[in-house]
Amino acid sequence: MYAFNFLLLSAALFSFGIYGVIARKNAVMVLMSIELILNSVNLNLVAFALMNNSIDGHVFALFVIAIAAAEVGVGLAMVLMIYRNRRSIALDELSEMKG
Amino acid sequence: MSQPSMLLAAEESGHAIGEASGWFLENAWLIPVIPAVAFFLILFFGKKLPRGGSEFGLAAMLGSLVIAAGATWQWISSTTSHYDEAGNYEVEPVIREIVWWQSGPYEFGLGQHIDGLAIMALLLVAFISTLVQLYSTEYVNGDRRYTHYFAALTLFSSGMLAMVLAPDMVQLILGWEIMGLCSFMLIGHWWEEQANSKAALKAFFTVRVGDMGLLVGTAMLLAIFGTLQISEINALAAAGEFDSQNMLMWTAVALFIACIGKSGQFPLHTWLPDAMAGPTPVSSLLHSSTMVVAGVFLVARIYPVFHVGLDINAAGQSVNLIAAIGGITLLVAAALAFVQNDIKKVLAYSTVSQLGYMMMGLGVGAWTGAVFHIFTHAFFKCCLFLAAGSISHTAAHHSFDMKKDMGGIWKKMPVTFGAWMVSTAALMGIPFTAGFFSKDEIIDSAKHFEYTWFYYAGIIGAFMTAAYMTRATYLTFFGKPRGAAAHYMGVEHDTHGEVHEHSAHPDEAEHADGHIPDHTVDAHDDHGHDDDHAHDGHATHGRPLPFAPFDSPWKITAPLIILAALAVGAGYLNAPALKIYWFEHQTESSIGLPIDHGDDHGGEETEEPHGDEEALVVSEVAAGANGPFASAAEGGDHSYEPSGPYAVPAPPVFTWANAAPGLILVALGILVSWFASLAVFARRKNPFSPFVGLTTRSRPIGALHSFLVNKLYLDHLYEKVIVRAVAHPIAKAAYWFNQNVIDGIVNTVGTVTRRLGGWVYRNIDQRVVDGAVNASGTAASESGHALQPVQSGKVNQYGALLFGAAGIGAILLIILNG
Amino acid sequence: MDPFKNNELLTIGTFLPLVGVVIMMFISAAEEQLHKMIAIVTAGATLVVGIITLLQYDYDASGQLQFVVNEEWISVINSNYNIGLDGISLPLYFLSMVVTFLVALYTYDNMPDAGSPKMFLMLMLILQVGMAGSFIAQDLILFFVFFEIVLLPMYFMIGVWGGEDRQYASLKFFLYTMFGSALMLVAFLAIYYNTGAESFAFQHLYEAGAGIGRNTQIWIFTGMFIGFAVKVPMFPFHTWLPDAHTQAPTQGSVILAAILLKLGTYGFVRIALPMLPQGAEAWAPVIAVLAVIGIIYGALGCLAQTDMKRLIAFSSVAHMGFVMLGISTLTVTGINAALFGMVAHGLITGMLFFIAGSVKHRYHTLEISRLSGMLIQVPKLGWLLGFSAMASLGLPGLAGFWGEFPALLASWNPNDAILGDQLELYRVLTVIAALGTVLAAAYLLWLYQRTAFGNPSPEFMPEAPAARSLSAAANDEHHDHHAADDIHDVTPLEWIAWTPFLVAIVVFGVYPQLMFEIMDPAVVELVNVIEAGVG
Amino acid sequence: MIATLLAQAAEWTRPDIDWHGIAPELVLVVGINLVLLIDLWIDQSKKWMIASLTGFIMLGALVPVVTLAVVGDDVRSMFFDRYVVDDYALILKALFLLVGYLIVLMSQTELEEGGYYQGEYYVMLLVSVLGMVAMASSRDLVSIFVSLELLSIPAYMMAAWRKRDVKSNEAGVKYYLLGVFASGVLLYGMSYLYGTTGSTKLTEIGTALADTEGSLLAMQVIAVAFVIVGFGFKVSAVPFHTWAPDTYQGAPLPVTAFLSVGSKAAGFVGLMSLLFVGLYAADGVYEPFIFVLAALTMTVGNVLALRQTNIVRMLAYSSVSQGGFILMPLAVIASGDAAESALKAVVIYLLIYALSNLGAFAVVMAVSRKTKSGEISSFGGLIQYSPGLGVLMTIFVASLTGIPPLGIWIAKLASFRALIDAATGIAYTLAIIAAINTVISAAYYMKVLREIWMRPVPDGDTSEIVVPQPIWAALGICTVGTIVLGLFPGLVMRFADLPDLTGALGG
Repeated sequence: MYAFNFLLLSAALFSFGIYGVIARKNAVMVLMSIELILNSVNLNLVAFALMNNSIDGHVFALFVIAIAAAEVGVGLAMVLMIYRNRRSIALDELSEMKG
Repeated sequence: MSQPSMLLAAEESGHAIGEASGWFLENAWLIPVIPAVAFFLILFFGKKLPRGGSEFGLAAMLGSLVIAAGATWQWISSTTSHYDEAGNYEVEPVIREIVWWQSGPYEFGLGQHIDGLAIMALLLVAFISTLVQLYSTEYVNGDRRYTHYFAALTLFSSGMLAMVLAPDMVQLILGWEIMGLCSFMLIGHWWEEQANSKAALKAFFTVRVGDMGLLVGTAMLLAIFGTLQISEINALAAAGEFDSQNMLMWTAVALFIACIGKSGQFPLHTWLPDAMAGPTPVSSLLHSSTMVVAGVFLVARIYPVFHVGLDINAAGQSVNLIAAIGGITLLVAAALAFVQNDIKKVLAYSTVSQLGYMMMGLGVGAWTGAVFHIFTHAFFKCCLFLAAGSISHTAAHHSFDMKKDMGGIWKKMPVTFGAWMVSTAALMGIPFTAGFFSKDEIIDSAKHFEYTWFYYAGIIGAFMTAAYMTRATYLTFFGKPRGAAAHYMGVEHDTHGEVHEHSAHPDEAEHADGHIPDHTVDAHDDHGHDDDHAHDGHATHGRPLPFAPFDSPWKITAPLIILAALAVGAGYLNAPALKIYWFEHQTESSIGLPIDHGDDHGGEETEEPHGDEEALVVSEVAAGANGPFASAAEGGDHSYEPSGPYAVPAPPVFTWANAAPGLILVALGILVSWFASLAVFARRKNPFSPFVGLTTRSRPIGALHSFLVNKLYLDHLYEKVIVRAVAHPIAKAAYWFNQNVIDGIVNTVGTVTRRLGGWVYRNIDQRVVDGAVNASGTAASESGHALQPVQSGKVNQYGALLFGAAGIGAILLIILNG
Repeated sequence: MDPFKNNELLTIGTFLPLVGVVIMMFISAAEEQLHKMIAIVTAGATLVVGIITLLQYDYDASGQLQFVVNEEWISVINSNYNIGLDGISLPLYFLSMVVTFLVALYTYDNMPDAGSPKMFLMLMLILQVGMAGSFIAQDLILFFVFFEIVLLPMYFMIGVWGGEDRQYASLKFFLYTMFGSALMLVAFLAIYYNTGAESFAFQHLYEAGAGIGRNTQIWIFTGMFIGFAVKVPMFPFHTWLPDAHTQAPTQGSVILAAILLKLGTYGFVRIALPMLPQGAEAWAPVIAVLAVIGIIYGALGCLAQTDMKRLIAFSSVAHMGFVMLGISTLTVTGINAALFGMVAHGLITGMLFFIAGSVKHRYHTLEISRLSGMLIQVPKLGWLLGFSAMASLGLPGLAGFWGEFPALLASWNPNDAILGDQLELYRVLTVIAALGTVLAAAYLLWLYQRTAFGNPSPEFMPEAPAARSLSAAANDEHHDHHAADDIHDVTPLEWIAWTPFLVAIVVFGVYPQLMFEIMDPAVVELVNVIEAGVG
Repeated sequence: MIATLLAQAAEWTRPDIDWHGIAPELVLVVGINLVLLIDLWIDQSKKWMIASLTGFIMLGALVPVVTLAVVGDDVRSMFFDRYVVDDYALILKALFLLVGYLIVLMSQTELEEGGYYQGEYYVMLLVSVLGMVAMASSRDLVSIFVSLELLSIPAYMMAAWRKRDVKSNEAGVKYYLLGVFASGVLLYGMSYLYGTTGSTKLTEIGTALADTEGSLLAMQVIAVAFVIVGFGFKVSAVPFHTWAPDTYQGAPLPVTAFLSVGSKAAGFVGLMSLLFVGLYAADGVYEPFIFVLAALTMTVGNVLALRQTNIVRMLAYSSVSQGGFILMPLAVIASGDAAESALKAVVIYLLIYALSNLGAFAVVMAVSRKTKSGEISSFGGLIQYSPGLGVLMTIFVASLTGIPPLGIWIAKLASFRALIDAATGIAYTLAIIAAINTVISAAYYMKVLREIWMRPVPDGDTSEIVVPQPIWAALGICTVGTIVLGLFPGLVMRFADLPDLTGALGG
């Protein structure tokens, strides 16, 4: 039941993240929500690593953190780019292409 | 199904069955091949030749005729030398075949099956074709499709000859359909006129409807007998080697439907009069003497199938399909012949009527009579048509209207007239002409084999035949020349005569014109000639006196003379009245059934113990007979004679007493009609007579005049009683019925089918079937359209969709795996 | 049999057209005459190979496969380059070569309006590869490949060089056929799997297919049925045909009618029936019913048409109905009839389409109501139309009869070992089908009457209307003087292209044994396979 | 301290690295650095050399792949079976490198003329290809994830490469956000997978799942489902496809081509490794799930493609629908005898699809150079003024339609075969759905051909299109590949004919 609490927390984080991605129109907020999701994964991984008593989870979490950093770097660059072009980072305005 | 071959069995047993042989018999297959080759020669080289290809046609027909004659001679010598003690001329047919097509267990042959019937038909067809071609070289001379005409004519002969010597049902169908094609081509020879092409189409369709029966019937034969070889079919049917009498009955019915169509039997006869749109030689060859008897020939060819299938001559049978159709046809057609003004139509209905005789003859078991009637009828009817053509060609400006363009020409055309009279006599059945011997045997057999109704039909038909032919003869040759004939005769033509006549006598006017609503075959043959010189250019004929020639040129008259001679002479090949049975003996082995000489009531002998239930009994007999037959065949001691439970009764012995009622009626018919014609037509044609004028103005005086002029007593009897009260309304009604109901049905079927086609196409095909196809396309596209909003372009919604699907999927999968 | 003969001939004959295609690819499109010549030479060379094949063929062993080649191809699915020729294939294989050659010849003078003979002829040659290959393939996958190769060229032929509504028609043709072949492919794979996934070879599947359970067989047969029935086409899958035929250029129509439709029926005979005998047993009555519906329905459809070409197209539905009726009897006679009918229909309907094309070329319309008096204006063409119409309605003595009549014979006597309990059904169907022969006469002769008979309609008179009297029309020689406009009689090139068709129609009509002799032993073998599989 | 460290270092044995085995990756890594460095020093006017260099690097990496294949006696496995070089990996590596090379060819002119950041672009391309090449060998959740991100992150940037173009921006952002979101979901699934099986190694996961004997935990179900969703995004399976049309349309054409082929293929490779090795026993989860996905993907992709007027967008949907066909055999890998044929089917499909689709994109690029339009109608009359391109486009489109003997037919055949091998009702149903979808797809493919062959030139400009040499080269490779593989699929099917993947790894 020790790990269970972590899992619950992580699930909650995950859900918040999902909600943020779906509901937020601001690109930065969405980025942050995605970070939430990734962190819920990290939490999971670490918790499971403890539970399984293996190191794999930790290693995995490290990779995730590193990659998340890279992703956020790219993401912020993109947000900046659309801001420059459109003077807005509202996602629902980004619907030039559809159908 | 492997069946013991009857022929094989017969061959092994050997005795009493002769070998017919000789070069001509062995090579009789050349007879249709020669004209077939000629057809292609005409087609490819005809136009380049000085005589437009007719030389090929004529030469080919002569060649065929020579071989046919040779074959006939050799056949006769064979039969004569194999006349056995029992009184039968049993000669094995000469069958030679090559494999025409094979299909698994079946092999179908192409070749020849020569026996008495085939020999008769071959000779007949080759002979008449030759004459008609000769005649045609003059008759259609200058026609713009002269070459095509001869090509078609030659192909026709080839088809007919191929049919009559068919060893196999398939070859028979081949010939049968080629004839149909040629019929189509020749009826529609002058296709510029829509009426002609319509007549051609109608002929083809109507016959084709019947041909369904032929195709299906043939399939049924294959089902029943496992072979389509005619000799085997006949042998097996005669021997009762089949499983189901019922099936055989339906087979006979199906095949007979084809015969109804081809031979113009009621109710599919309506195409034949319309077919008179073709050139006259065509009418004389195809639509009177040869092609239309194909149906009769088919029945005769595989007579055992019909005889057994329809229980002909079974004890107590008083009617059967063939006899009934034949009987109805002969009466109806004779009545219709009575009201025609077109000479060719009179002859066409007469042909239908005579075909009815033949069918009736086959239906009552008078095989020999019927076949012999094919033979004799061909000569005299062909002769009549050619005579009509001769008149039209030479004297009547290519018109065939007896009332408008003929009359009084006997003096100027003695040869034509003579031929006509001889042939008419034969057609009526005047004693000692060919028609008498053949027709009388049919009528006599009907009585003798207790088909009483058909006996009456036969003699009434004889009366009617006599009557309408007398009328036609009168109108054509006697009286005052009218129209074109007057021109020809050099008599000043009273152009107002007919009009005057019509207005003065409404009844007669109605009689004359009112019944011919369709002018489809108001045919003037001169469509086919180049207008510029149709008349002026032909120095030989068509000019007014004093340049008009004495009768037609020799190419026309020679065939007439020959045919007229045969119209009398042919009868003596089989004249029971004179104890001549030669024709019968030559052909009787072709019946395919044994002839029961012992008892006149054929079949009764074997069926007597079983009482009167017909079909059931016969099938029982058939079943019972299978055993002994099979063993006999295996034992090898089997001979042709007692080969089964079925037999055809021998023709009745001729007595003048039996013939008398018919003859009396014929005489009566001639007399009544002659006087009636005089009364109806001649008197009114004669404006010089003050009495006639009087009668037209004043009834009482007219009546008095009638009584005074003694002979007119009969006229009035005829006119008032027979024509006005009986014959006229009946014939009128019959004609109305014919044109509106029967022909109406035929035409309506066509129209309805066409409409149905349109309806099905528009509603079913385009809306439903194709609609479904197109709808599925539209549905796909529309569903795409419906899905497009999902692709909204908004990232959040995409995300929602993504995770929504993931979540729902996960939940469902948990449930699924739970 | 020397090895060279056995191994190379079919492959050369099939793929030779590709040589022409490659050569043409490197020649500028502007060299139109050169392209035409290359195409004719290539098709001619192919035909020569075909004739050599005919000469080397061992007619005494027509029941066996000859010229067999069996090379490894797609080994992972055990599909081989397995080809061979027997009596069932030979006539169709050769026919495809003849037709392509003659069509190429015809194209020399009658290039469709859209131009670009390079593309057109290349497509035609590719088409020929597919057609010939389909008939020699002895492996399901190989068959499928060839079967599908014909699709695109035909799509383009219709869509580029076709009539006014060509784009719709071509798409419909394409999609419909795709639909059929997709299901067919599934069925092929199902057979393969259900026989132990050992081989796609026909011979193997003939033996192994019978071992599949009855229900499975029926299901697999369903897939094949749809695939082949679309191609045939059978009612109710026929609606692409009238559109495709009507819109296709003459060459396309001819090839479509003469060969392409036969792929479907050939598939039934060669693949569906012997591999799935029990499926065939279950499906045969259904096929028979649909075939007969097709006969009547096609005929009714014809009666409703106002366009000559569309009428001929619809008549194909009826004629293929007879072919399918023959097949559905599962008898030697029926299948023989079907095979004969395939060739006959190819020749006759091909000829009719040629004529329709020539009429279109001259009159610029195919509206039946506007055409009249062809026999006066273009007498030879008119006669040829009459001849072909007669052949088409099944006149004995011409080839069409041998497809119809034996089919009727067979359907009255269906294979009693297999369809014994369906006898009544088949017999009723026979009678209805016989009615179809009458209707065939009706629509064809009606067509003929309206177009060929009578006097030419004034709109096509080169001179003032009515100026041409009957007397002027009386002599055929005079017609040539009015060639001021397009209306002229059959040209020499047309004669050259058509004569083989005409001769074949007559020769096979007069002496059908020429073909039955070749087909019969093979069909007997085939029916043995079916019967063994059911029994 | 140092001593202990040294002692430990001495104790630590380096994992046995098969240098030959990872030579392709090494070549790429070296190449990436090389390009980066050269790009720094090279003059702007000589940037074209970068493209050539990148091309050579791709081909250079292909050399060890070929040598590995030639030597190819047994499976090379590294890092405790977490990184495996077998025939399956080799053929896919070859595919990715070939795709990379083709993309280089296609990009060259586009980038030069557009004046984009050439050096960086090629680095990104190389990195992404490296990710793909690594993906082919990855047999561990971590390495799979890293490979995935390695190939994705550069791709995000490439999609937005035309940074002044709002469409390109939009394409990049959408792709990025959804991509990362999907990665999150994937990772969440992976974390559960790791948690419930105790290992990140696929073989061990496989063993652990097999031990459950079908009665999976709910968490495991969620894990499997989420993992599939993550890859479903990558392969643009409906309903995770939504990014694809928008991104494809907005991104520069070479990038679109790269995404539709390379990235998709990599997604499939990862998914296959997971399914065959790791999740094989969880067939109760993935079979129905993939069944639904496959059916939806091909159908929705097709019907939406029917409505498109923009050629790239249509190709995007076409690519979605093709993804459905590729996915199809994976729905039955645990049924009947389908496993092996499914694997083969997917591999062969990926290969041939890559060639045909790249070819189609190359033609679109060539044509749009002249017409400056992405509408399907701009292809009107192509066959008249540029018959070569017209015929090539016909070949590619026909191949995509599945007409023998052009490439994809054999792939479709293989897919169908896998379904039939499964011999279950569900498999047959899917086969029928696929068959019908083949027809629907033909409808819009034919629309393109109709424009090319049957319609008039829209603007009447019939001057011939000048096609740059690199694009010709790309077209040539694609054409030859499409035709040759269609006729002799055995050439590559041999490589997919592997028990290696499952067998050697105990899956």
